Amino acid sequence: MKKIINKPEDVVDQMIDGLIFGSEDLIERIPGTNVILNKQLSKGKVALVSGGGSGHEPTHAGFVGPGMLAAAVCGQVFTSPAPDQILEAIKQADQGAGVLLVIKNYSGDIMNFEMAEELAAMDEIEVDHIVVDDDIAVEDSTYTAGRRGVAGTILVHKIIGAAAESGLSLKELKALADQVIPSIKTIGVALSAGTVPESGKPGFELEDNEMEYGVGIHGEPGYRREPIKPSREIAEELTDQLRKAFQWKAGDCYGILVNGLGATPLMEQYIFANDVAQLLKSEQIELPFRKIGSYMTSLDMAGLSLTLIQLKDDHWLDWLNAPARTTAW
Amino acid sequence: MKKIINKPEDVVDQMIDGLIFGSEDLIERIPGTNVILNKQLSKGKVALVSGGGSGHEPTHAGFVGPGMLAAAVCGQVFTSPAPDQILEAIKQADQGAGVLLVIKNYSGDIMNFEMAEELAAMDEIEVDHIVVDDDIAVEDSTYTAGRRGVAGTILVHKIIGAAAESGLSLKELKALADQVIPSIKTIGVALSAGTVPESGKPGFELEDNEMEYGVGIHGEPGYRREPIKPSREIAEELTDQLRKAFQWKAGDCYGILVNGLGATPLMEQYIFANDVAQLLKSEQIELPFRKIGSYMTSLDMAGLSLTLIQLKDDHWLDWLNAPARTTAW
Amino acid sequence: MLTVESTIKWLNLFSEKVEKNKDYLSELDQAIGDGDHGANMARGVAAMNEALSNKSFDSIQDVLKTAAMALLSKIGGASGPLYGSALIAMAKQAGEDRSDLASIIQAGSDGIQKRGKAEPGDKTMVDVWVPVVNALKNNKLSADIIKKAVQDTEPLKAKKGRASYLGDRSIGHIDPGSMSSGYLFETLIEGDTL
Amino acid sequence: MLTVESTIKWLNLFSEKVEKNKDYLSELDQAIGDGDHGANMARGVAAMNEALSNKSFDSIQDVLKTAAMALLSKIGGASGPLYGSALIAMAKQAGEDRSDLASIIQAGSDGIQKRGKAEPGDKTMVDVWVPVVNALKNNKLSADIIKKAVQDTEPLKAKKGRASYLGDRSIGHIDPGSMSSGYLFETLIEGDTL
Ligand SMILES: Nc1ncnc2c1ncn2[C@@H]1O[C@H](COP(=O)(O)OP(=O)(O)O)[C@@H](O)[C@H]1O
Ligand SMILES: Nc1ncnc2c1ncn2[C@@H]1O[C@H](COP(=O)(O)OP(=O)(O)O)[C@@H](O)[C@H]1O
Ligand SMILES: [Mg+2]
Ligand SMILES: [Mg+2]
Ligand SMILES: [Mg+2]
Ligand SMILES: [Mg+2]
Repeated sequence: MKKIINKPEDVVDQMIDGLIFGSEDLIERIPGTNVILNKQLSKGKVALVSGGGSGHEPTHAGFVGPGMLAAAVCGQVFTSPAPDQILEAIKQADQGAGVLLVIKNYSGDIMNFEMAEELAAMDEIEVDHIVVDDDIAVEDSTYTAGRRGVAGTILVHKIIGAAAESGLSLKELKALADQVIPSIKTIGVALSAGTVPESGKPGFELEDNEMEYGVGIHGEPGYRREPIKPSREIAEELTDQLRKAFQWKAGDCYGILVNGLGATPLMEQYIFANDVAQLLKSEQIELPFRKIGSYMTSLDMAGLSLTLIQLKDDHWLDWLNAPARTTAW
Repeated sequence: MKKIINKPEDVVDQMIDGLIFGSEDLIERIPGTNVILNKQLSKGKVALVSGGGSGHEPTHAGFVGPGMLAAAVCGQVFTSPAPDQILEAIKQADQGAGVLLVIKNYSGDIMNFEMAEELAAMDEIEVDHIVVDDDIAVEDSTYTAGRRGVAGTILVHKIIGAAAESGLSLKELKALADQVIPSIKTIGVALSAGTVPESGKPGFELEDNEMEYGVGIHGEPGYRREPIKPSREIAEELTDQLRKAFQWKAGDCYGILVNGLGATPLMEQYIFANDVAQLLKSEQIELPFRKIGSYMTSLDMAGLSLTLIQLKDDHWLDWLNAPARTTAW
Repeated sequence: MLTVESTIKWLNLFSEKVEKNKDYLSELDQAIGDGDHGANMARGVAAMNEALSNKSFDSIQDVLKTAAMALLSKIGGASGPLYGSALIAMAKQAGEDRSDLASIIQAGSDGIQKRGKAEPGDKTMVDVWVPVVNALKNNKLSADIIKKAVQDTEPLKAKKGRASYLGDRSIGHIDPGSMSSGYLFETLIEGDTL
Repeated sequence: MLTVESTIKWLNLFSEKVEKNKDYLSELDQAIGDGDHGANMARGVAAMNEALSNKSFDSIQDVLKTAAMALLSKIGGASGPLYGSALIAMAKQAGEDRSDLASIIQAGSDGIQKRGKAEPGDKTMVDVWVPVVNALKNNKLSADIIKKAVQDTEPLKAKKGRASYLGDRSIGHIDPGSMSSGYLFETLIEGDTL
């Protein structure tokens, strides 16, 4: 493992301090916690709180700020934060209109956030939660943990964050999320695994010429390994999966997010985006919202993911385009 | 080489299309060229044009837009663009107040941009140029090519771009740059080399536990190789070099840029930034401007660079903080 | 019998065992999860030990609640709320009926199932807690029964937790949370708390 | 003697040689530069060949200017403007004094020095152009002289171009731009243009 870090057990703590150092005008750390708080909370509006294991930077802390998250809770690397930290975030984020928790669909996150929600209810703070499960690489099933939450989460932060800023109530936001979340689907490909600092070894091994479709953002296994293909063919595979999942037709309107997984530079992300753009153009899909960059990473994993959101309502596009002052949007 | 690309000879062309696809509201490609043009040029104001070899994304094209560059010229990977492309950028960027070329100090770039400048002069366009040479890893000498231009270039884009937007003349901008550029110094460290797609091999080899101080953004050799150290010690080494170069004293006022070189994720950049912040705090250096992210990369090189700019004039800070609408700032 | 002292002793022994076997727990988790179960549990029991040594207690409930809060706030991940919920439920039960170990462990098991919604056979720690409760009720908990319960998770296909993403590939590996729960009950025996 | 035909033939032979040796040129550049000199030159001569075959010419000046513009716009990097400047200067000179090869090459050499500010001994292509000009003036240019000039760059320490970043480590390698310039003059001889 070659990383610019100090002690592996200190990475989250020191990373948070570095992030705050870079964005002191926007965010602060709640002392004694791993919670990042928006410095300009909107009085009387619903506060959005998210979080999860670290290692996905800039997610989630990079999206704290006016127009997106009120607070983000940073767990250890790839490990959900504990309820007491989440409770602290809820308490400090609440501006009297209640708190909405944005949870990525992992058993650990769900349980920790739900416990925090129960604790907050005892403190008479109005709290509800939404669960993002956009990764279509895993078969959906009520008998299992279901689909994982991945890069699409940042679109949820943006849309629900802007809607909250516009004054929607907790109930309205929850209803909105129930529409938005099923409209977001993501599928990724990995060229190499990320390395958790405390483990020191890559999460999985790929041969020098191999890639794996459908790998999760914690290195969860994907659906197929094969020799690396040209960008155009990777774009075809991922687009095929999304077409199957969405069943789109010519003229449909989508937003697109091409997301780098950590070690893949912008050059490759742009080339891949260009290939996807051509494929979707040939199918006459409208793409009025587009975003390219490393937003939901998996430490130093090489690879990228493709997210589409079907824009079923004009408001969604407005909210995606609404101003937000955060470190990373 | 494992990269998400198509044919190596097409990477620049396709990357440009992908970039434009993602930012069609801001920028366009001059047809038949590798020039990216700001869609909202400011009439009557000096136009800033930069460029160089590709592989440093988001530099330079990501900084085209109101408040920064009027145009960027993309050469082949690590290869300066040719004069005809630069000339085209100059012609289309000029809004009647002349064009200022921002050149990184490499023989190839200097010669190509100077030839374009000569050609533009024949077309009676007022053109001048400034040369950024912020990399203190290389001994400065008038008998050699001198210091290389690296990450500090984006601070030049920002300050001079904002100053141009505020209405300064070509002469005034050139005089400003003569003050600003010597106030910017950068030093980097590499953990692994980037791979030029057409060559297919990493630009240099480092052992599994090695790093190299002072490597250039094209993999130019640095000043020392040693076993990888903790972030804190790397921060000490780079800060020592900058202290020697600046000879600062307590109370001095600087802007800071921690820059990832391509494959190093934000987590490590934040941890390193935190270490540098503590060191500079202990020396009572004021840091009113701070930026952390992968802005001047070297393909998929792992490592980072540290840039400081001494803020000798309050205007500089205002210009750094002035609004800019670009893909990457 | 559970007393304040024996409960603390039990939890201390559990901590030691987790600390000693943390690499093995992570190894098990590397195979079918994300490889952090050992680190998570070690972080948790270290905090628990500290909390238990910094205070004096006058009830089992008090001990269990203190342990619960430490585990809950320091393990994180999936096992944090599960062990936390188990010990909170056990503390509640101990307040009502402090002498009956079987009903206390039963409460813990119920707490885990309520939190995690896993059924026996889903290849989770539930597959250790449930047989242990049954054995306790019949007064025949033994190291062998615990070992067997842990071992029996090997052929199962995971339906809950991270391992469930693997589908059939989760078959053939011991469930890490079952192993750490196994340690909890082994130390119950080793500490003569039965 | 330079005629329209012999000049085109010369440049075609040069293209072939560059294309055939492009990997070697890049290898030389990998050692002390950035490894792209072969790719740069190959891109340039391909464009030059195309430009030369798409047009008919009625003067040497015309040929050289067309070649110059192709090289200038397609090589890029450091060698693009250098070869471009050389051929532009040669075209100008050919307009004035088209028969004297020595004065034409001299103009090219001056063009390179004006553009790149390198002196003989700086370990650049200048170290081939200057001795070639001298030999031409004395009417004794030979393959050996060219070979020697290229080879003589090996022990030099680079003062200009990318190799200069290496300092002493640039010693012991042939300069890639000198090698490609060597090809230019070798093909001058091979094409019987002298
Ligand atoms: N829903 C659940 N119900 C019961 N136990 C579970 C559940 N989900 C996970 N577990 C247990 O948690 C263990 C994994 O814990 P750990 O590795 O610490 O957390 P994470 O999976 O978040 O990394 C599994 O081996 C399993 O025994
Ligand atoms: N200032 C200069 N004057 C003359 N020749 C130069 C100069 N700088 C570089 N060169 C020549 O250019 C060659 C390198 O060309 P090339 O690799 O194509 O460009 P780059 O260095 O931009 O990658 C060197 O080997 C050297 O001969
Ligand atoms: Mg985990
Ligand atoms: Mg080059
Ligand atoms: Mg785990
Ligand atoms: Mg070169």
